[in-house]
Amino acid sequence: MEYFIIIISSIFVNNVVLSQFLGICPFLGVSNRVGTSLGMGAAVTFVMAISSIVAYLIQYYVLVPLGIQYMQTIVFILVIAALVQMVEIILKKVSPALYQALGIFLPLITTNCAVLGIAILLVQKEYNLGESVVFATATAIGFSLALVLFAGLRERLELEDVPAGMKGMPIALLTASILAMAFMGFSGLVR
Amino acid sequence: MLKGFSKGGIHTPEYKISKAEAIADFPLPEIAVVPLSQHIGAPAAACVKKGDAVRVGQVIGTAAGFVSSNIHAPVSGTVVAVDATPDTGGIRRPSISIRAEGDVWIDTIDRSDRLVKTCDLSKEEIFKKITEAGLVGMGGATFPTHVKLAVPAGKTAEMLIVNGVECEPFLTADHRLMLEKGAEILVGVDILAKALGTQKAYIGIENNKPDAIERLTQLAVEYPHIEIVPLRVRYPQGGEKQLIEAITGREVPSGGLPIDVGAVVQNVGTAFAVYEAVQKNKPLIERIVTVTGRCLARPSNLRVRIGTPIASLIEYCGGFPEDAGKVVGGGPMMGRAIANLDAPVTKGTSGILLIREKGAVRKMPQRCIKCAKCVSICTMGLEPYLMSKLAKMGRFDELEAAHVTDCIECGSCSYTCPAMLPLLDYIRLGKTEVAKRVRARKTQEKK
Amino acid sequence: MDKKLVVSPSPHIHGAFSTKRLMGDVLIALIPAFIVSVIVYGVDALVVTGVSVAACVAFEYLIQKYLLKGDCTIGNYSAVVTGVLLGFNLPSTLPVWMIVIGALVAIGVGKMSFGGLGCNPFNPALVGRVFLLISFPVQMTGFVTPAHVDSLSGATTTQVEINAETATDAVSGPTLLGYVKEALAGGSTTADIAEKLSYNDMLLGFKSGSVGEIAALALLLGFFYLLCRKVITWHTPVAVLGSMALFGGILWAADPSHYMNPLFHILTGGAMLGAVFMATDYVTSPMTHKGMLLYGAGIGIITMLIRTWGSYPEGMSFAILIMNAVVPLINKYVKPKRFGVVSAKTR
Amino acid sequence: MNKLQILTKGLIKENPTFVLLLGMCPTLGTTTSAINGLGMGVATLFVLTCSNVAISLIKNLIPDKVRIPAFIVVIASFVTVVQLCMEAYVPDLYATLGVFIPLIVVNCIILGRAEAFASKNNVADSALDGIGIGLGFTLSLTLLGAVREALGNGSVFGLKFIQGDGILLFILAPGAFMVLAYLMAIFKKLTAKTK
Amino acid sequence: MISGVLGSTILTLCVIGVIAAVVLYFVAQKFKVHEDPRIDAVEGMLPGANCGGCGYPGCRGLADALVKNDDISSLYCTAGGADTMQKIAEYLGKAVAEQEPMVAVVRCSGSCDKRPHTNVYNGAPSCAVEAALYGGETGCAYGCLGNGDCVAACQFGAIVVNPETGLPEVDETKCTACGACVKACPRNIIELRKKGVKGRRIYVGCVNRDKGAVSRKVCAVSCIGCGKCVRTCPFEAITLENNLAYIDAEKCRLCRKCVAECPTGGIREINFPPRKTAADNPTTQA
Amino acid sequence: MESSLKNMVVTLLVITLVSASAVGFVYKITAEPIARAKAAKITAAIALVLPTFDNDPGAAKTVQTVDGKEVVVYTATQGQDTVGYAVETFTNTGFGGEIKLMVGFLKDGTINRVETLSHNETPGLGNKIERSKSDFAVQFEGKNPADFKLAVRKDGGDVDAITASTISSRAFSDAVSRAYEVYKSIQNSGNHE
Ligand SMILES: Cc1cc2nc3c(=O)[nH]c(=O)nc-3n(C[C@H](O)[C@H](O)[C@H](O)COP(=O)(O)O)c2cc1C
Ligand SMILES: Cc1cc2nc3c(=O)[nH]c(=O)nc-3n(C[C@H](O)[C@H](O)[C@H](O)COP(=O)(O)O)c2cc1C
Ligand SMILES: Cc1cc2nc3c(=O)[nH]c(=O)nc-3n(C[C@H](O)[C@H](O)[C@H](O)COP(=O)(O)O)c2cc1C
Ligand SMILES: Cc1cc2nc3c(=O)[nH]c(=O)nc-3n(C[C@H](O)[C@H](O)[C@H](O)CO)c2cc1C
Ligand code: SF4
Ligand code: SF4
Ligand code: SF4
Ligand code: SF4
Ligand code: FES
Repeated sequence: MEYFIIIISSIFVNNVVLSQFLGICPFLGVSNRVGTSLGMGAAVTFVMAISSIVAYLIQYYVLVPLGIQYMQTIVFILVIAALVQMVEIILKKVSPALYQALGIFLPLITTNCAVLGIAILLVQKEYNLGESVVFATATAIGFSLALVLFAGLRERLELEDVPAGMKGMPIALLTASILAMAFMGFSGLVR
Repeated sequence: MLKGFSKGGIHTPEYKISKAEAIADFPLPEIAVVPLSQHIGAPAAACVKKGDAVRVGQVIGTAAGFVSSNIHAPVSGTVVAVDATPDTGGIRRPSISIRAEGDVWIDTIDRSDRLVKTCDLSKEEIFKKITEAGLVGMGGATFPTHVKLAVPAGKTAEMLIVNGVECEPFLTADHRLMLEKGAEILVGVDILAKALGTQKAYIGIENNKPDAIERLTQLAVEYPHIEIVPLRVRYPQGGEKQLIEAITGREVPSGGLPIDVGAVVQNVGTAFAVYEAVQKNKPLIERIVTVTGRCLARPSNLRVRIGTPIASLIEYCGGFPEDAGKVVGGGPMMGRAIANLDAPVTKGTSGILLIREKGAVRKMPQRCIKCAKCVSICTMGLEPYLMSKLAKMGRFDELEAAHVTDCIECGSCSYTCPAMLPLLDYIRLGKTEVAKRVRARKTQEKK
Repeated sequence: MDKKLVVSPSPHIHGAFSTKRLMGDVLIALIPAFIVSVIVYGVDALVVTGVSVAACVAFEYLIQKYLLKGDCTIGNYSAVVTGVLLGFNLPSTLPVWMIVIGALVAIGVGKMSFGGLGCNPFNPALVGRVFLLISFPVQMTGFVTPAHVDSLSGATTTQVEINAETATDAVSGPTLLGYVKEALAGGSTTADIAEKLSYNDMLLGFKSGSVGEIAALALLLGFFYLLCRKVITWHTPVAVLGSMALFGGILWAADPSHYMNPLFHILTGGAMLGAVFMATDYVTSPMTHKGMLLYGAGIGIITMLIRTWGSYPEGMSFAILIMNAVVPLINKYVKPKRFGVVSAKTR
Repeated sequence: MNKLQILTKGLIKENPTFVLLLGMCPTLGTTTSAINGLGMGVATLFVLTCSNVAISLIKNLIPDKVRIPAFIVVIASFVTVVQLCMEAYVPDLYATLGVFIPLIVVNCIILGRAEAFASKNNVADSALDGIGIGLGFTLSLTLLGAVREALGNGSVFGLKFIQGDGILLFILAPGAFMVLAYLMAIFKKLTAKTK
Repeated sequence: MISGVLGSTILTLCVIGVIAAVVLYFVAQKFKVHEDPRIDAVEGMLPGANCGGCGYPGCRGLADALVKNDDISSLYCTAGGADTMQKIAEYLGKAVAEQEPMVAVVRCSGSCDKRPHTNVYNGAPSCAVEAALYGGETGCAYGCLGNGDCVAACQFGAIVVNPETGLPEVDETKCTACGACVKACPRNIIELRKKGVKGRRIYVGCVNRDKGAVSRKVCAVSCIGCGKCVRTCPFEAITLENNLAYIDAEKCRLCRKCVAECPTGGIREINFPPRKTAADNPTTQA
Repeated sequence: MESSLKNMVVTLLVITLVSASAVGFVYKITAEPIARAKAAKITAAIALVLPTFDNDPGAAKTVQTVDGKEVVVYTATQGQDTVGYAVETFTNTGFGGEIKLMVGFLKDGTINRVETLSHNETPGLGNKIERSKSDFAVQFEGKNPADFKLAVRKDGGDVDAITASTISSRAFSDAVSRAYEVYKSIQNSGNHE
């Protein structure tokens, strides 16, 4: 049940993008096509799941015993950066098409604040290892969900006569705004 | 429950105002302008020259290839020109102009009204006669009939389906023909079936022509293998894929031909022409044309020689009305608008429709409101709103993925659209472009 | 001949549908509900709806003319429909300036920013309403039941007792849904609540709620009108109400003392209004019947989730907006059945 | 490009918020009021400038494969230093911006500028770039914060100008997106005109 | 010796740093993909309009080809022009072809007053749709339809339809000769021609291939195929085929003799100074 | 620079070394001011919720564990007299999760004042529990939980909830009553001693 609540909460109620404001840049940047956003979602999910484990281990087996929690940011980000770069190198080899599509946003997963944010949050929320992984994965799924919905909407808007002034980012942001409004309906589902 | 095709379709007002008008003979034109391309496929090659004297029924253009068709002189007289004349759209096409002098026919043609039922010819002989007579589909597409009869190797024609649907509003030519020449049509159907080597033939007729259904049913008692199938009234029942599905329940596969489900579809007019060609040796030199329109003084069904100027037909039926704004060759759903009334009647001219000024101009298109009406009426299960937009934006890869090539151009989508969008205009454009790309790709692959 | 013929590709005739006619039909279908709301709320209903319509039309006109610089579009009545539906979704006591803000958001943000009629992925009226709901939660959830409703509806009325029980100032009370939610959270059982409910009143509209959502029967009447006029198909409304009933039914069967019965759910809140008039908005709903069923089911389920466990008492508006966001994906992946595909496979 | 251009391009031509679309998370997340926006902007400005300088100093010494980890450690160190200092000496400001300070690390602007500018240019230019972009960022954030605060709370920089509550939505998540959307549209329109 | 918190801080970070470096090194070794970094560089130099004028799908396609092919003289970015190509060639150390600047010209002069309308087109406002349907609103089945497909195709905003003449006009300062409009025109009216010395060029402003008697009737400025220009041209630059004259830009020396000779005024001269005797010359400046 | 193993390792090693030293150094310097700042914050909050005192309550604290979390009680004295107790209490039932309050009790258990330390409630709704945002918290002042029922009226208590924010109001009351429980237990144990 605990897991269930974490899942619902992080996918719908506290959606990273729409209510936590994390990972907005890739959300806006890699959401032109549904296909690409699925790929990005998968990549982020993978990175988040792994980095949550690593973060958890480092936090509780290195930082806390040594009493250097203040190094959290630096250590986490270093590990995540290395991890992402690894994923990037591997992906480039294994699926050049996906690599091409995700383009510059793969390195940006590093700087996707969602990844670091989630690592920090899971420590803040005092989750255990299992919860941390579930939390990170569910959050990433929430990210992917928002991303894919948003990509669908943007694909549709491409076919519409959006006024010139609103074309591109403004209309994307406005769509995100209404999406965020809609997602507020989930508030309170779980606390 | 009456049979009918299963998905989509629309119900248009019928306006069959000329259905009670018996077929009348239209007088000979002074000059008959006979285009060399009245069919799908390669234009025929002229085999007469200026100054030649010709007789009715004489070959003046020979088929240039298998998918092509012979052209015969519709009037007797002197060839006054072999050059390009503007067609209904104002584009100049090669044609032969003959000044009519008397009405002298070639001798082989049997001009009597006597019904000749028996036909002892072999398949090959029938095929030869039909080819020589220059028969093309009279249902609108003018596809050379003999091509359809040449069933490709590996396929068998299980049945012949004769299209007496005439689902287009206004048109009554097929209806009148079935009433007046029912017996001949049945003979024609019988011959066609024989040519195809099939035992079974269906004649599909929409339920808004009860008299025709009754007449043919009576006559067909003599022909146990010919079945008359009354159909629920719904456009585009006359589309061959829809008709096959309505009658047999089989769906012609996407991208396939009727023969893929064992069917060959011919129009009733074609069946009649087959009768005349085979039993009477009469080539395709005239056809029934419905001249109609709510602003026209005397809507009529006329038997017209090929090459007769369209303007003279209108003149005959009461003159060009003051308030007419648009003239359409064919029915209002699929017909072509005519820009040049001096253009001649051709083998494919099933009707001349005059539309009043008020209805002639389309309403201002607005934006698509995604009402989904076009999607639900599209009998091919396509998404017209999307295809139209993609075509307009030139996104042809997506358009191909949307199966634009399946569109039968029935026009139901444009008809229905509450936003008055010219959906089919763009879809047709996209379809042509996609087909072009597909062909280019295929030749590329072959290389 | 000097007359210039008109030439165009086929087809050369057009059917009877037009945007204007469809929107007009929706307005006609809304009349019964409007009459009930005027009976129940009197002038307030007139004011709320009137202001909303006037503001929507005015904003569309102004934005189209001065910002988008396009042809005037108010003639297609879609802004009127948005106005009426926005008004119908507001409490009768809402201050006029808030209604105007709602209309501005509905038309300006929800519709015209995307390009106007046909381009907006989200239901404009609901964008307006949800905006107001989030921004002014107090005013948007304070409902008033006029005193004469008590006299209109017979002895054991729904609202009279509820009002008597909760209202501090005799007129303002919660909606039925809000009341039930609070009561259940506060430990009451459904049996206690059921005593105070009258399904007749729910059908006829003698209960408090947004202006236009109160009378289930009147809304149903509109539904049948729209069906007959072929404006909408049955798929979306039936899927919405059906999935709500199913979801509610399962909960109810599992624990009847804690969950209200399904009938209660489809008769209260904006269920009927939403299912018939708002989920069916062409622009923001799927293009295929299969898609509509999916979309409707999604709305029903999310509505019930929010109603049962969320912090808002009513989930219809959110559910529709959320599913609006899914519509492009539905349209992308749920395609109509193409002619000639099955036979190609089976052969 | 002359020095002045490097300094000023961040304000309009390469405005990180409206043109480069970088650092969106703090942009949206911290701008519930003008003062928050300003604070975040200044903190970012500081880190950005320092990291630009540091990175342009060491740019030639770093093998390509560890470029990003190396950069990010540098950036993270600055952030932590800032964080510790704020916590120690300006605890009030730290309380309001707390959560977002660590996130400066992953603010794409900083890594973005490190990659796009500092790793290719000399120290002086990099510093100017950092200041310019940082200023642009600060300005946009303050503007965004001010608009949201005005609409959502009826005040600007804490100065109330209407009675009662504002339009709540504008200080919540959807309001952030919405205000940015329209500001961006206006920005686009204005810059298009000046071009 | 440093100890305590500071010590463990340094130790931890260093260890992680070294691990990261080692892991990255081996992963990078194992999954090595070679991609020429010059492709990115060249792509960066290209204008990024992705107009397809080069014949490749997008700028990256051309960049790829430029890097891979040894002989790049056949590759050219019209949008970027000679400057860009020169820059890229320098970067790659290869030689580029000198390509003369080109510009799109509209070969139809049948403005509304020269070419009476015989019917009213009421279909979708698209030249392609109209052309597929019929001959057009005038008697000329070759001429410009005026719905502006070319305008829509140009991503540089270099073509606009002049509402007075109903004909498109090219803004030669904006045109990059990408050829998008040429492809878009269903009637093949637009042609890319050499911009010419001082932007001067001469071409036949008509594509009607009907016999003179016919074309003359439908349009006052049509080419009637009389052949006077062919005979006049001292450089044999003009050929006549299918009742239509064509001026070969390679051979034309801009002497303007043919312009004066044409009985219908169908030959256009662009960017020439006004003639002294030009009282009744119908040529207009595009 | 070339990405050889040696280069990579050395670079990262050097960078991490320098960074770690620098950060560690700053940490050392700031450790004390940070602790001071934190303490000052608590003291300030205590000062707000209690009448004047002259001891350092930060030093006179008792820790109790309630519901798995620590609740700290600071005792303030003026001279020899106990002036009151400041209880740093919490609740997890807020709309946004945890709410932390500092509740000041006078010796007789009367609530002197309540300050909000941290919360995550919705701006415009739940954040009205802050004193600066609305008078909600004021209603507790001078009330003695012995005869003032710490529950919102909807639940049969005496607290007037913030309109449309029953949940936050409930949570706030919950936290205060938790503080009161702790206060009572301290009081009792104190009395026994
Ligand atoms: C390229 C091509 C090949 C065709 N081959 C055959 C064929 O082998 N057998 C046949 O019965 N019909 C054939 N048809 C005819 C079509 O099935 C169809 O009857 C014709 O296009 C007219 O149909 P419509 O009037 O419904 O448009 C062919 C048509 C085309 C365009
Ligand atoms: C939408 C549509 C409607 C059609 N309606 C008719 C019709 O009413 N009657 C008819 O004979 N052919 C109609 N056709 C043509 C038929 O598909 C088919 O080509 C014809 O019956 C074949 O016979 P034919 O080759 O003898 O003309 C229609 C075609 C389409 C695409
Ligand atoms: C986005 C959102 C934020 C909310 N924030 C709070 C909050 O911080 N505190 C609170 O008590 N209620 C909050 N609510 C309202 C509650 O969910 C709930 O509707 C309300 O407490 C019902 O109680 P009432 O009887 O006071 O209206 C919020 C609702 C929404 C949708
Ligand atoms: C059946 C039907 C339902 C509609 N429902 C709504 C609605 O819920 N909200 C709204 O703003 N407009 C509605 N409209 C009007 C119109 O479609 C809407 O304003 C468009 O979304 C604007 O682009 C409706 C129209 C029709 C025909
Ligand atoms: S898309 Fe084609 S087949 Fe479908 S309705 Fe339109 S014209 Fe008919
Ligand atoms: S019928 Fe017209 S308005 Fe309706 S979905 Fe199709 S294109 Fe759009
Ligand atoms: S005018 Fe034609 S060639 Fe010139 S830029 Fe535009 S589309 Fe390209
Ligand atoms: S030049 Fe060609 S594309 Fe351009 S308007 Fe004329 S016909 Fe259309
Ligand atoms: S700041 Fe760019 S992803 Fe968060």
